[in-house]
Amino acid sequence: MNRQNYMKVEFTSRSENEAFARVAVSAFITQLDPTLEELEDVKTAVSEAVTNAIIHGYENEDGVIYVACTLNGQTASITVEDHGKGIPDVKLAMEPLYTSKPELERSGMGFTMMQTFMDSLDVQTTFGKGTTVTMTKTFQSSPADL
Amino acid sequence: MNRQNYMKVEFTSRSENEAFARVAVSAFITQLDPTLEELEDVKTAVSEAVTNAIIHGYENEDGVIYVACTLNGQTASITVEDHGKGIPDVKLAMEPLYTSKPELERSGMGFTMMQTFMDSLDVQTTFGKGTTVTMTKTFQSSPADL
Amino acid sequence: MNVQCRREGLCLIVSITGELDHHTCESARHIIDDEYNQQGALHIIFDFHKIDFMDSSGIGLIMGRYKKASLLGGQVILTHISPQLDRIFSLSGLYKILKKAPDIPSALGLL
Amino acid sequence: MNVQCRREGLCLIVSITGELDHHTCESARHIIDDEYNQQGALHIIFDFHKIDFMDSSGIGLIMGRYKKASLLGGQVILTHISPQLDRIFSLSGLYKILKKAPDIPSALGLL
Ligand SMILES: Nc1ncnc2c1ncn2[C@@H]1O[C@H](COP(=O)(O)OP(=O)(O)O)[C@@H](O)[C@H]1O
Ligand SMILES: Nc1ncnc2c1ncn2[C@@H]1O[C@H](COP(=O)(O)OP(=O)(O)O)[C@@H](O)[C@H]1O
Repeated sequence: MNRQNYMKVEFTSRSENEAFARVAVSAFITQLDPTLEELEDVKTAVSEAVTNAIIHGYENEDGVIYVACTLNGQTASITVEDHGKGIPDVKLAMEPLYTSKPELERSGMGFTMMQTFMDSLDVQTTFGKGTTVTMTKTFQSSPADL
Repeated sequence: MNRQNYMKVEFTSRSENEAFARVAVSAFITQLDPTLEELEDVKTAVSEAVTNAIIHGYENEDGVIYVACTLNGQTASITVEDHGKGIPDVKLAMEPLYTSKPELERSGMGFTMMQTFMDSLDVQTTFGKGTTVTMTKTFQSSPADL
Repeated sequence: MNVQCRREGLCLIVSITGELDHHTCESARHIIDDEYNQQGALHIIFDFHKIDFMDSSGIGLIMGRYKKASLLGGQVILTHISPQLDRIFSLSGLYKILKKAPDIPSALGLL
Repeated sequence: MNVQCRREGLCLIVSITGELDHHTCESARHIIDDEYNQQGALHIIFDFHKIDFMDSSGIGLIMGRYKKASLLGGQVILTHISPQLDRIFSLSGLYKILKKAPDIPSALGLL
């Protein structure tokens, strides 16, 4: 039997689905028995990536967001994908405090949060085509598994 | 703007994902402000359909289960799809207390629960190909919407 | 999901916490059957005070325990039943063969 | 998400309950700005006692209110900060421009 467990979810790019995306991912990774802090970290990172897809990727137009989560041992790999406008300059975009939408009171801290709260962050983007953010995090083994 | 909000989730047919499926659907329909009882009803119905896909559809082998939920006004339409073995006799399968797996202590009440707790239930199946269960439920409008 | 068992007289009192579905029923079944055998109990009283969710897998679990206890002449009583559980139990016809009681003392009084 | 505002002296005390993300920030912003203007307050004290979740949208919300209050010479103070919130606030450099306090009385004492 294949030991990998995965889920994929797609949903309309509406802000009311941000909470749904957080809950879906955190309900799935609950299987790895994460600590409360680890769970908060993942929820925050997913919230940042999904919010970016809604605001920046689709600029509040209706589009579809794809979130996938694969579990491998104690490691979760999470991707958030949009087929929106893409990021022209990823290096600039990832700088702390940089935001292209200050008029929406964005703080420019989204990527920094993802980077800080997850173990790894990778951003693939094609201008005009969309963006895929991949994040991984390894959870402390629960005492029962040691 | 299209007023329909939808989500689709796919995941490995493992029993540990039953709770995940319930949480994903109930987190999504929370937007319609269901009563606690309505939410319990939907969770139970989804749990029955997903459990059936795991036990009967894939007979505990690894397969993929697809759950979709579309919101239309105050109505949620939920489908649970498997590409498993299908149901040879749907009429018999839907009879209360009928189960093909009494040795697993199944009660044969799954379809009856779906029928009772949801407004409508439709079962499409092709023997050897798989099964799609479609259920709908209309939620009481919250006082704010009246 | 968590199962706590304790013996009182001829009864095994089984308290289930959390969500009872097909996944969690499997371990619940093992725990209850082991305790029932080891403690040499006759009757089973279920305490659903702390249960958050149950689907038809739970009905199967209860029916299975009822069959085991019946073979020995024991009874099964259900207690602390929420309105949601009550709907599920009524629907499945469980009350035709099993008794319910508001709490453990009144369940013990029924035996 | 729910926002409660009350005035105390020159302060608007803003208590946020539930989850603060991009979706809920929008209505939170309207409520806070309306109350701030209508009640003619100068300073803002945020009470995060009952907040369950916040992402960087919340940082933007706080920064935006800070800018408004600053223009009038007012201050913004953050209270009841959980360890998780503390990490987010530290990371975003919020404490370089805003004060924090354990609770409302000590926040009022800072003004
Ligand atoms: N999915 C995306 N599609 C297009 N642009 C994006 C996407 N995600 C991030 N960006 C760009 O990167 C910038 C920085 O993102 P982030 O650090 O999350 O800050 P913020 O969301 O507060 O602007 C955004 O302002 C936007 O220009
Ligand atoms: N997804 C499915 N794939 C194949 N067979 C199914 C599926 N769902 C239900 N069935 C058949 O229908 C029967 C009745 O289902 P149900 O009422 O849910 O009771 P139970 O799951 O307790 O057996 C099952 O025993 C099985 O034979």
